[in-house]
Amino acid sequence: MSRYTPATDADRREMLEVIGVDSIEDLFADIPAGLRLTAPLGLGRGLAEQEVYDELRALAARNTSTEDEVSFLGAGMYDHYVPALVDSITSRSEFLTPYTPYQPEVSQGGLQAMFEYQTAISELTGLPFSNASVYEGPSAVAAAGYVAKHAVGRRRFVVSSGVHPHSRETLRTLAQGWGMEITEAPLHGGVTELPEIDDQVSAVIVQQPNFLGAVEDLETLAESARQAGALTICACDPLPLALLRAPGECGVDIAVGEGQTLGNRLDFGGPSFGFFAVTEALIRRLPGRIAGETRDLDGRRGFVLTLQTREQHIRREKATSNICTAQALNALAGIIYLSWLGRRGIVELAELMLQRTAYARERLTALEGVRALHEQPVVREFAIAVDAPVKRVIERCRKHGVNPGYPLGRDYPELGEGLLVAITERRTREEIDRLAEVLGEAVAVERRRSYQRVGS
Amino acid sequence: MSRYTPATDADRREMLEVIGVDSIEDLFADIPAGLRLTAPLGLGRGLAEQEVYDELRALAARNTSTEDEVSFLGAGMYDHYVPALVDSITSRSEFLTPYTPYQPEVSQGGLQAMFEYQTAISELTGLPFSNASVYEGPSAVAAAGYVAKHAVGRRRFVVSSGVHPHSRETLRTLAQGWGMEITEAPLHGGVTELPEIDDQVSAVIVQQPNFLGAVEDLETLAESARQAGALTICACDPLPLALLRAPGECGVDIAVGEGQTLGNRLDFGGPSFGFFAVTEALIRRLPGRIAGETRDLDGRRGFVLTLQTREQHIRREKATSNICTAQALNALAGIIYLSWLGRRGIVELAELMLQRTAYARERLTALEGVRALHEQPVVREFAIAVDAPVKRVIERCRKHGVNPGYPLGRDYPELGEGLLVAITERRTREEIDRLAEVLGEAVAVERRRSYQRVGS
Amino acid sequence: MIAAADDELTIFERSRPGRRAFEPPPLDVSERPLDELLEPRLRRSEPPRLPEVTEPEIVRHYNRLSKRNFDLDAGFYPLGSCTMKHNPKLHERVAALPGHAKLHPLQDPSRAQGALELMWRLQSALSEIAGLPHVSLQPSAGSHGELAGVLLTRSFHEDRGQHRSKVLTPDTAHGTNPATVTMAGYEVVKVGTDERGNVDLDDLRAKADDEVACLMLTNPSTLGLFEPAIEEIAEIVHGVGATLYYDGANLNAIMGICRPGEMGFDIVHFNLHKSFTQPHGGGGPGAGPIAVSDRIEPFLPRPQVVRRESAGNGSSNPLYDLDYDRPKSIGRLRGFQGNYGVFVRSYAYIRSLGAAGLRDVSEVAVLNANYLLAKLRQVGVLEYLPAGYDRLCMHEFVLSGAPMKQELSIKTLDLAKRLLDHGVHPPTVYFPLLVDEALLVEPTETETKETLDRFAEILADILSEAREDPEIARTAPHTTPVRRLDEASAARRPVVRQPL
Amino acid sequence: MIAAADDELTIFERSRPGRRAFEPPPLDVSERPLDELLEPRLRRSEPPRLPEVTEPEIVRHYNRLSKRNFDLDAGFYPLGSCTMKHNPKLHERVAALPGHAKLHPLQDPSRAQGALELMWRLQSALSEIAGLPHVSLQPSAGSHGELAGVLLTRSFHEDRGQHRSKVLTPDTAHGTNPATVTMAGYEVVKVGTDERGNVDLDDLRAKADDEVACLMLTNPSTLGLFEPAIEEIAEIVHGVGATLYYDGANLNAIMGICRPGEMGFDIVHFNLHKSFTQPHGGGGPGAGPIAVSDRIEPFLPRPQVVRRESAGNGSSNPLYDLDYDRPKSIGRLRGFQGNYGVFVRSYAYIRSLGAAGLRDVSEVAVLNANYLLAKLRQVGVLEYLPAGYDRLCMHEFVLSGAPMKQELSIKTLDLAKRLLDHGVHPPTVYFPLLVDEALLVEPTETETKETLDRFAEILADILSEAREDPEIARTAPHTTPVRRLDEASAARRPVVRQPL
Ligand SMILES: Cc1ncc(COP(=O)(O)O)c(C=O)c1O
Ligand SMILES: Cc1ncc(COP(=O)(O)O)c(C=O)c1O
Repeated sequence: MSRYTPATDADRREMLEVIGVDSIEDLFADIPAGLRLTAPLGLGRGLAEQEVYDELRALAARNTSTEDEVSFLGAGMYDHYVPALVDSITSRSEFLTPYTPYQPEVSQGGLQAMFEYQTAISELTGLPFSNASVYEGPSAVAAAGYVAKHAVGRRRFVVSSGVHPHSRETLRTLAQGWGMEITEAPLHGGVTELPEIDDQVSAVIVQQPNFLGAVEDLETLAESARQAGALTICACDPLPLALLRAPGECGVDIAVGEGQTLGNRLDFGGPSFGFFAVTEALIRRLPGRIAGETRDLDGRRGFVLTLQTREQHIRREKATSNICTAQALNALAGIIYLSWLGRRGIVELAELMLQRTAYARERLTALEGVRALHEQPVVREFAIAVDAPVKRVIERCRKHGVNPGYPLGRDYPELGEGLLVAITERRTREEIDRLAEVLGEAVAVERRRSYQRVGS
Repeated sequence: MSRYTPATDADRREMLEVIGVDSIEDLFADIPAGLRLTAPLGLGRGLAEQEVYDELRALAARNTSTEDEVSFLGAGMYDHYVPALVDSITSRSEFLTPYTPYQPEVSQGGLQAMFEYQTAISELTGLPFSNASVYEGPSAVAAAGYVAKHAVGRRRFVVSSGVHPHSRETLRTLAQGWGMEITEAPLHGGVTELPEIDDQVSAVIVQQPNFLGAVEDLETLAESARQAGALTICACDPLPLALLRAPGECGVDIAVGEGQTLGNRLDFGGPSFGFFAVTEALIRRLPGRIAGETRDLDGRRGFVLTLQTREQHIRREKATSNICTAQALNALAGIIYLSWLGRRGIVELAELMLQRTAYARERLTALEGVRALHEQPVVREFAIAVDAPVKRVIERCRKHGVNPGYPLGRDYPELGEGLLVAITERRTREEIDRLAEVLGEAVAVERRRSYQRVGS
Repeated sequence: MIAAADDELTIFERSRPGRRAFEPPPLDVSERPLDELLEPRLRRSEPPRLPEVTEPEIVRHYNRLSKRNFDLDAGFYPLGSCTMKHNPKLHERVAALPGHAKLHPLQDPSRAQGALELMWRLQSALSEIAGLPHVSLQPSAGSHGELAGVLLTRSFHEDRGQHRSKVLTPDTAHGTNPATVTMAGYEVVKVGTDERGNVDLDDLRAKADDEVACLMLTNPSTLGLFEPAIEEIAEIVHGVGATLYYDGANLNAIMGICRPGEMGFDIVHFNLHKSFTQPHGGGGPGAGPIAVSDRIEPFLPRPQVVRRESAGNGSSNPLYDLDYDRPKSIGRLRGFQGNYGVFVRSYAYIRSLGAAGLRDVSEVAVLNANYLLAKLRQVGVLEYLPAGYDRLCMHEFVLSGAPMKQELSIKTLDLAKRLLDHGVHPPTVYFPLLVDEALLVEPTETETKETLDRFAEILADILSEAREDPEIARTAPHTTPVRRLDEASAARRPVVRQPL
Repeated sequence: MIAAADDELTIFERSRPGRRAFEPPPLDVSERPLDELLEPRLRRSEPPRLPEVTEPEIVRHYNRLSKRNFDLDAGFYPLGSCTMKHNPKLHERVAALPGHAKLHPLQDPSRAQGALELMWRLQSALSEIAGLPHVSLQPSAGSHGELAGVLLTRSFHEDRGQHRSKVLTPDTAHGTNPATVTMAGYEVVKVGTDERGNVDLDDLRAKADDEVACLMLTNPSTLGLFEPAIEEIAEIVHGVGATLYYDGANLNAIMGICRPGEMGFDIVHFNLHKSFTQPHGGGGPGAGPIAVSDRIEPFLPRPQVVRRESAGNGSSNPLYDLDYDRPKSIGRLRGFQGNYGVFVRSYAYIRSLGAAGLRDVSEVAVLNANYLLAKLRQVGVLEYLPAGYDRLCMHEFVLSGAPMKQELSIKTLDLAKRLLDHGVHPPTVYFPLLVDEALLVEPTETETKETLDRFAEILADILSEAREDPEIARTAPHTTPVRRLDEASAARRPVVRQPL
């Protein structure tokens, strides 16, 4: 008996009688006696709802959220404003609680939303076919690799060092299973150096804008891949795509990306969703669910899960992917958010970021002891280096309630004391000015400290 | 054009054309030119959604909520735990956004919930007829007075001083309109002294438990009212009613009360709801909406607003009340909360409060310089007096994150440095112990201070 | 109790002994015998018979119930006089912030500065919109604001030694107006309406005497018409020393366009749940703040939110406070400070729109109403449902179903019920009383032109259907969870609770 | 694009140029020419053609769409293998707390101690439930957990210098199992099932050789049956040096009753969206943590949440941290640390229930399934829909629609569609593949006996209706927003986006 389990003692007695056994224990007769636990699990007593609430609130209070500091953290997930209507719609039990729409007649809501979502992703990426979502950005990159491996059948990927380190690592993990090799194309001046692509390459994988915030010359990269008979996979940040040439227009074959920025919470990294769009040639290799239009018996428009013969539940070991449960609710948030932004709004939002990012970049790189890590065009994020130990500089800024960004050291030790600074519509000029002020001071203090240390 | 107003410029042009006028201004031709504003209102520019959110969050941050301190404030509204399912259900647009159910065929959800609510209130109060809600507690007391005035027709109310000061004042305000006199029955030893009730009294009005937390001898009070031909009105706190004799059983004619504790937020005092239940004799004098059972054309059970001939939209100047919009959503929260508590749970909750209140009362009154203001039985709140300026004592406690309760000075100057301390299921023993500690210390410090002042 | 199908059981009918959704936190103090804490004589013999159900059952029960409601987020809801405009979702988010939602009403003002400042700013904004200098947020709804207003009028006159006995209301007035007058101890005197739908000035002049305490007026009126002679009306009323009361239910027509204060009104109530987007909740909550002129101000309800220019503690910040020291106040109208949760939403709305946005609201509300009226004319609906008054309307308009009744044998009620089958909420019906078989249509500004066009088409379709077969409308609705309900027998033998 | 009625338009079909829901905050820096910041060559020629709509239109559109979904809060949803148990509302509340929901994934661990501690505690709880000492929360769903598990197996063998080529899966396995095996670069070898529904031990023995890297097993199996010979199976598998993988989709049957660790499993995945109440969201999100034995631990994904006994900064509090220093790790499986929002909900669930509550969950899940099976026998349903295996089941059971198809001329699909007309979601159909015309029924523990009784009655009614007139079921559903949909033509000529 618990607040979630309705069977009363009387219910249990009656039910056992109908079954024809004496006790619930009898129902577990197939379990070898030696395997049955004799002591309760070490999980303690169940708590009242308010006790659980208090505990979870206490845990939350020990996290510094974007409401608790002025945060310039990005590097793959960004502090965007999620409009209230997203929560209001996605919290409706009709969207929140159903399973994958296996019975389309009672799932038109979810299926139509998927279809709308696919349309929006297709518009953003400039590619004709989108699936209904995959897990998240980095695993989408790996999943794209899997598609390319099968489509092209060669043994190597060339991956730009400008691709998110998590994506590169995830690809490496999964490629172990496929027996693929990976070579990295280094960055030069902030963007991917045009790599050598031989006839053993299945795909060239790049990111737009890349991890250092720089806008890549996608078209040139895709063209050289095409000439070598390889596919181009591009991981893209969807909001800058409001301004940037669409991957599809640039010759990209598979565009994937992290969907968090489209109406999803930060949630310490998940759940969000990954999007996945391809050229016509690749449609039957797409992983995951796809909603498609059709008609019912009366000729009315309706939507179904389509092209299911790609999938694990039909094709089993021959499936294009093993994915089953994906991120439908997060993708729903995505299409609601994109409808909220709208055709003009998404451009305005991107331009606001562009302008503020330019402003912030100018302000910060004008500081003593701060320099740009590259001069490439950027939309919403840029990389700088500080002339002092960056982690100490960060700590110092945080004492003033400002989190200046993501230190690049772990992922790009070659870049020295790098810092990746992200701007969204949430970061006002006033906050950027404050960042400049505290960062400038922090760098100055730390430089003095190290001079003193050197001096002493 | 705004985010909420869909008419585009093109729409406007087309619409004006169909109407046959040149401009929107023309539509306002009936407004005398001299009255038309020529300058914009002094309200500034409209803000983006995120700007409004930021502003409202900044305002919220300047309030100390029950999440920000350990609060023993009560005195009419209490810090109870509202289970998550209440929000989850009441935020559904089907409950949140419709008007009063004037079209019952598409309002069965709201109407059935009202019917269920009325059943629960009837059970709690022990009276057969409940309406669907009035504004809140104190105005419910006044509304009950209006019923009694009409039912009995005499010119005076006798009101116990144990009735919430806000209720007494609201009654006084409204009684101006009815030309009624009000006399107060003082408290003695914490409970209402049996008042003299002559043949000019329409109703005796008491509160259970009274403002000082004491359980009144309702039965004796009601009996003496009945003997004098007057009605008894009782304002009750619904959760203690799980343990206390039901007003209906005690001979009360009208039971009203504040519904905030039943699943509603504190919300700095509103919106909540007032409940209102009466004996059979008074049903046609009830104010406000009432849901009643009936059948549809096919004989299926359904619910409608009933006894509407009492109401303003039918009876106009002869209506039993002018109330129109009431507190349907808050009453819905009430019935959901009561279903959540359930028959056993409401008793367990009340008993938990009873035990913790007894513990707290014992702990506090054992402190140096603290004494009980009465020795009557209490359920969830009790009154003490401190031997030091109570406001200073409170301030001192709050420095330790504890809000010890409500000072009685404004409402009961005769009680000296009184403090009303409320306990709910949210206040643990640990928190009560902490209160005892900081209160004891605060009183000690303040006593020392005043001795010193006297001494100096 | 009538038996019901499984999916329509009440929560009480779902109860099974022993089930529970609430589990109490453990008792953490040493338990004392119940008899010692509460003598048996004070205790009830049996617990209240609340339902015994688990969380999944409650959730499913009320979710299913909710699906038996029509709501504004599901379709067009042109309920006249009710201003069923979109309720922005942001408002629910900000109202739920713990700093607002979990603020105790007796929190010391020094620790509720955000709430008090919000209230003060809302007061200022409402004052600006009404064109009257003082605001009290206390009343809980429109009719509560009316009661406040008439009691203010009473105090105002009494303060000047005058004991007047009558209050004037037009015959178009909403029911709450006359009901309020009675509750405030006055006699209702009805004023007529002329053939153009305006207050009959001659009748008004005839009835305005020095027994009259007040004229309560809705402007635009409940017919959706602006009183062109409002200045003259004010002169007549003030001429006999009475106050002029503005029922603000129809404020959505004139925000930023003109102001009751300049029209000569002394007292205005707002319906924050109409013009200012508090969701209606199936019958509340709302809030009915009032704005008043200087001469009424001394009598405003207590406490009043005030701004003191310095916090006094050496800081230069203003301090927001509750002022109880109002000797002439009519006193409290309710507990605590009013429906603060509603204030949060309405304040957010005003900030979202700003001056230009608010004016645009009213412009489009009036545009939409006039467009819909013109469109109904275009598609031939007005032939059977003529406009009550043949002129431009404000934010709503009234039609008469009398010709339809005569020529097509369906009543306004039938038309309304048939609309339900089309997924549209009917307009207000049989109000105002002045118009035979009335339909009062208020589209609001948040509806699209496409929706208005579709509504016009649906009305035209229903009328042509009725021309063929009036029985369909007469027995409508046909697709709702229940069919027409027997209201008469419900009132005759009221069953208002479940027998247990 | 097929034309649709007004209430079924897509959001793109509702778009009108110039409408907007988003209003940007004002540009507060001095504007620089676009060309200067981003050369035209890098820019797109035309903005993405997203819909142009206002907030009220979006809200109404998706609200209406939502009403075209069936959901768990609306009715019984006995979808076998999916554990459609009630999703407590508390979980949504706690997951939305800003300290959880607005925590950036790259927040420094020192400022995310609450989140890391929660993850650490969830790891410990899952470890306790599985009976295996180490947990990684990283995988995003069940099949992602499977992939992690088989990659762990690969690393485990390779670390020992072994290059095995095959993975065994029973013929009852869920499709994700063989699909995963392929993705991990192994060959699938199917193991048969005996006539009682258990793994065919002889077949297993025959196929278990030293090329076998792993046996993936679901226990209880997808037939809802517990493998009585599980210990022997483990012995065979371990005997050839392979690992034993536990597909945890059916964990709801055995929580607190027995543990995969003790059964001999090396690797277990959990579906937090099944046994641990993450709402399914119409197809995710979920999470698929894995628990492993000591010998597998070195290969776990990176980073791993660890607890360091002292924060080091003089404090005696433990410090929770992300450990990247795992040289043998298979590496990352995704971005960041996993689906934290899911962890919050599942952790809350485990805390709410505690040890006794969790065991009760499984007891009642199994009781409900066996009761429903017995009830179906009692009301005669099993005559046409016999149980796949005539024995006690665990938390779900499989029926065969073959006799029904032969005798009543309706297929399992028809029965499923007809159930929709009764407001019930059908069980899983045509899975497992082993049973002809299969129906897999999983009632879960959060359903009442009344609901189970009613479901049995409905099935009986549909069968007797089919005896009279099979056409009704064959053309069902009749009351849903759309009727049966043409899936074949959708796949033939896929239209997967709106032409604009
Ligand atoms: C014209 C008019 N006046 C007054 C009221 C009463 O307002 P409330 O329901 O807020 O009490 C209404 C409500 O419908 C109304 O339409
Ligand atoms: C037995 C079994 N294994 C694995 C899975 C895959 O789990 P997921 O959908 O979380 O990837 C499922 C899901 O239905 C399942 O039933």
